[in-house]
Amino acid sequence: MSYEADEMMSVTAARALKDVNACFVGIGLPSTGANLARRTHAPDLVLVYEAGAIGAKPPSLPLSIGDGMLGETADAIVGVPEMFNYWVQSGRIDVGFLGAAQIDRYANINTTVIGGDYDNPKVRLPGAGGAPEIAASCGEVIVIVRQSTRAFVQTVDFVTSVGHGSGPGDREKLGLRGKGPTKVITDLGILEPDAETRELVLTHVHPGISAEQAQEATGWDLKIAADLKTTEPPTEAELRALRELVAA
Amino acid sequence: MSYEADEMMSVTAARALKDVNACFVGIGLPSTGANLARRTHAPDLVLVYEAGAIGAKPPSLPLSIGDGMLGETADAIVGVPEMFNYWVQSGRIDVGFLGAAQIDRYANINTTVIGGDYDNPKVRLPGAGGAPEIAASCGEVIVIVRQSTRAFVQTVDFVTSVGHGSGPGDREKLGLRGKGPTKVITDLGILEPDAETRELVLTHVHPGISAEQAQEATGWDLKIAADLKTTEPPTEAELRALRELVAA
Amino acid sequence: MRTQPAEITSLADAVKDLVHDGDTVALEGFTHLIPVAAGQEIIRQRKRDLTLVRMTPDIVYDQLIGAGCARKLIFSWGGNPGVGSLHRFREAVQTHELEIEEHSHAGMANRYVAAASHLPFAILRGYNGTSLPEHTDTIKPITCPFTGEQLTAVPALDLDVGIIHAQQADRKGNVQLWGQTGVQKETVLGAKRSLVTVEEIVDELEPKPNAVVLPRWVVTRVAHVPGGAKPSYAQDYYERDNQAYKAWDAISKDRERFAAWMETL
Amino acid sequence: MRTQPAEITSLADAVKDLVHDGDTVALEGFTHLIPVAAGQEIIRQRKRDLTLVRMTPDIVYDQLIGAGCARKLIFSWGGNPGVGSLHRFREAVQTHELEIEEHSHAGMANRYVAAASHLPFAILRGYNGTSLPEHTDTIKPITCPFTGEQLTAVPALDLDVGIIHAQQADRKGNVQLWGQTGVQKETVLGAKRSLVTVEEIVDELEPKPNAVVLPRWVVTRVAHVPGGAKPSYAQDYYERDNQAYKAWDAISKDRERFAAWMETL
Repeated sequence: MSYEADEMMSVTAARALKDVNACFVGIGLPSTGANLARRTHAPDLVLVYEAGAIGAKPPSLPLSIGDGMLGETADAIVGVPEMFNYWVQSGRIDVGFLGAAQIDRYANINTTVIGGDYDNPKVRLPGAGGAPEIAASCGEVIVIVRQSTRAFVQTVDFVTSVGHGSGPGDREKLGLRGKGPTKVITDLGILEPDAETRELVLTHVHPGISAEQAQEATGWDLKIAADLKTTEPPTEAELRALRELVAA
Repeated sequence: MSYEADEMMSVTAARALKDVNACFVGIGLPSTGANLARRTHAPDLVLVYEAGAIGAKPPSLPLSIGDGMLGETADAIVGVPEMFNYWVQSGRIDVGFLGAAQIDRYANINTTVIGGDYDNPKVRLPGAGGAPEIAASCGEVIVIVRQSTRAFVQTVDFVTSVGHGSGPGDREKLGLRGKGPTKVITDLGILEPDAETRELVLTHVHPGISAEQAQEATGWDLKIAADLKTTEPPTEAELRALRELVAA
Repeated sequence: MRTQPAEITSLADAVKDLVHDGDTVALEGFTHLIPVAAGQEIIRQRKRDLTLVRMTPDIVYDQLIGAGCARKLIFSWGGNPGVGSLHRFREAVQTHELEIEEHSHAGMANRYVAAASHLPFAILRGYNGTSLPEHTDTIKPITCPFTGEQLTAVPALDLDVGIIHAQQADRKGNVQLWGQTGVQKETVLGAKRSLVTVEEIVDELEPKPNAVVLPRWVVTRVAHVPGGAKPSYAQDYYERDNQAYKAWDAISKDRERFAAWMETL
Repeated sequence: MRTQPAEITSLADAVKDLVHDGDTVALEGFTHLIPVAAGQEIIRQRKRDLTLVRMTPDIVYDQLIGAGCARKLIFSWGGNPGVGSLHRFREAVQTHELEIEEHSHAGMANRYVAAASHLPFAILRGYNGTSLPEHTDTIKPITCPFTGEQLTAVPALDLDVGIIHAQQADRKGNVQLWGQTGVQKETVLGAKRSLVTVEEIVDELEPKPNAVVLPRWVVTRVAHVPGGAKPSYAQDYYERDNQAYKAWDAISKDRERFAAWMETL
């Protein structure tokens, strides 16, 4: 069965939710990946949406994080202050998904301003939302972002959400309690932080993608894992479930 | 119609709730007084009980502040942290009722320990409960306490809830935002703080009580208002409503 | 302070009486129950120099900004949810027509909590390591007096007016909203004056799961505005009109189309 | 941390597995839904050296203290509500058998909130001018970094075990309680391990007004204990047995009667 790059990303995101209890989901690819996991290998996965739904079981992909179907199918609904204080900050959520406009080699994320400076940006982006605290407090973070030299930059123009700071020990020094980004899933492959240096290393390429392609799409000298693997292509069952979900 | 001293106190408490929107109620005489006010001159009075009921309309006197009838008849139920943070501390409640084991001339209140010292008290009392914050933040405080030299003391053994501190300006200095005690209702009469000195002054005696009796029941040199008044005895309507309430 | 029960008036009267030029005004609703009609009434009444507050400024804030009502925006995520950018907001920031004070959601939520609690500030684990504290004065470090840990303090929002949309009020002005209720309670309790627009005025509020009830004496005005949250959701009344969100992108992108849209308001 | 869903076990097994000598244990329920049966199981299992936490220690805490389970009590109001004193508590304090750490309700409530939020402390307007800070180390001043105002800080409660009683759980261990729900959510979310005793185990939890829902993955154990809050209330199950509260006064007052009562447990 043939498939699109976005489908490979969604399937990879879904597969990353093995042995996970609760994950914090935004709209877009993270929501698709998390809902796909619930419909395939992780029927008990607890989806948490920042507008207040805990344990949402949406019958189709929600249009926004406050979609009625999330609240109506949730185990519990809480207010937004409680969501951030009792549920995110407390470290109760195993995995948080984040997107990025820019990301650097330590998986620090920018979703605030691009170019110029903060007061005179070339492009003003939406800003932080819940990302800084998700990045700080969730058990681990999975970043989903299309790989390009525009997005994968030497230095982010603004640190909206902290990844691994400037290397080993930084998260601990900053008092950030979660593990930070453990996977960056792109349309080309998967990057994971090196256990020692915390720098992102290409550990997987998707079928048909070469390590060189990934390097070319990266604004720094991308390290390649010695045992670089090729991602398993989406199975028929995965693709069928994904397409049903998207069409619903 | 003849009546008991407690009935005079309850009726006096009820009458004090003129033009009041919301009052914070404990169990005992304050609850009786506030519920009597609701059944007589103040049908829209909002009763707030610390276990979470806002706008309770109990059909009879509740046995405890968490009585089911309070929640079941309330306009809203909130959790205890929200009650203290959003409703009491915010100064939204016009009147708070407090009792006292000891009270001094500045209406400072002790409900913690009597005699000896804190570590070796002669009598260990229940303690603060919600009283310190009620005393600090409600628009004003009405104290209900039977008058005796044991209760009306020169100096309280422990300041559980601040009245007027040691005189003018003290509440402001301490950052206490409510007016503090504006009335002390006893079985003998009513004491009110002097506008200048903040010291309690006997402003009313109940029918049949003399100023001397009140002075004798007070552990300091009790000041008497120049225009000392006699409380209106309970009307038949008040007594009937009160007795119906207590019997319900 | 002897509080008064809410008055039920028209939306136009409520906005006229409660919102003054120069005020700090929050219109809240976290993708659900957004008080769109109230925001558009503010535009119609040509209020100026407002400090607008909202965690997720979306299309009605883009409209308020484009219409020139705002001097400043206090926010944590400014976008067209599920669609993309807010072009009026983006342009106003890039041309310095709009001052901004930028936070994260957790920071903003706690600023509302502090306001509702009448505390001057709130604490959270947040912002450490991000660039936000360099650019936002209202983020400061604070040390735990027991453990010595360094946390972050944010000040209470100082709201003149809090505006929300709810499903129901009763004839006395008691309000009930349900479903995902965001920071709406804090918006009303944290503001000096408040306005609640409602889908329906009923004889009696029937208790509901996941409901927030605001007794009439904490609400200043109630206005009956059916459809007042469109094109966003009002649970049990209507769904989100996703087409309207998508259509806004083109209108907002083009100054002339935006001006023409303003004429239709 | 990969969390596990709640296990449903007997009360005896749950107490045996979760409560260890020396633990800090909160049993909460603000006059409604008091986990009395769980407290009495702790007595039966002769747990020792506990730091007991509760805003309103009442008769089950008097029993725990009288039975010698507690080394220390952290509390804000210790009495027999509507009746008078707790004589075992009173005697233990007066004879120094029990260490106390004393707060106000607002302070305790905020200490629970800090625990549930995994913050080291909470702030409030409170205690200023009272004698409490002279005797309680866990009350400290803190200055607002924005306004300079002096407020009060209290540390998070550091709970090993949080125990509550609820009306219902489903067969998976999701819990629902309703009516006046006090600080029960914070007690569970603020503790390392938690136990919820329930009136009833149902196939499906039906959403209710004023309900707190605790998903099974934040609860360690659920035990089916009908009547587990008696003699206190469980809304929609039973009323308070006021006679039992009154009768306790005489039992508690007299050491021998108390010892005889212990035998019946």
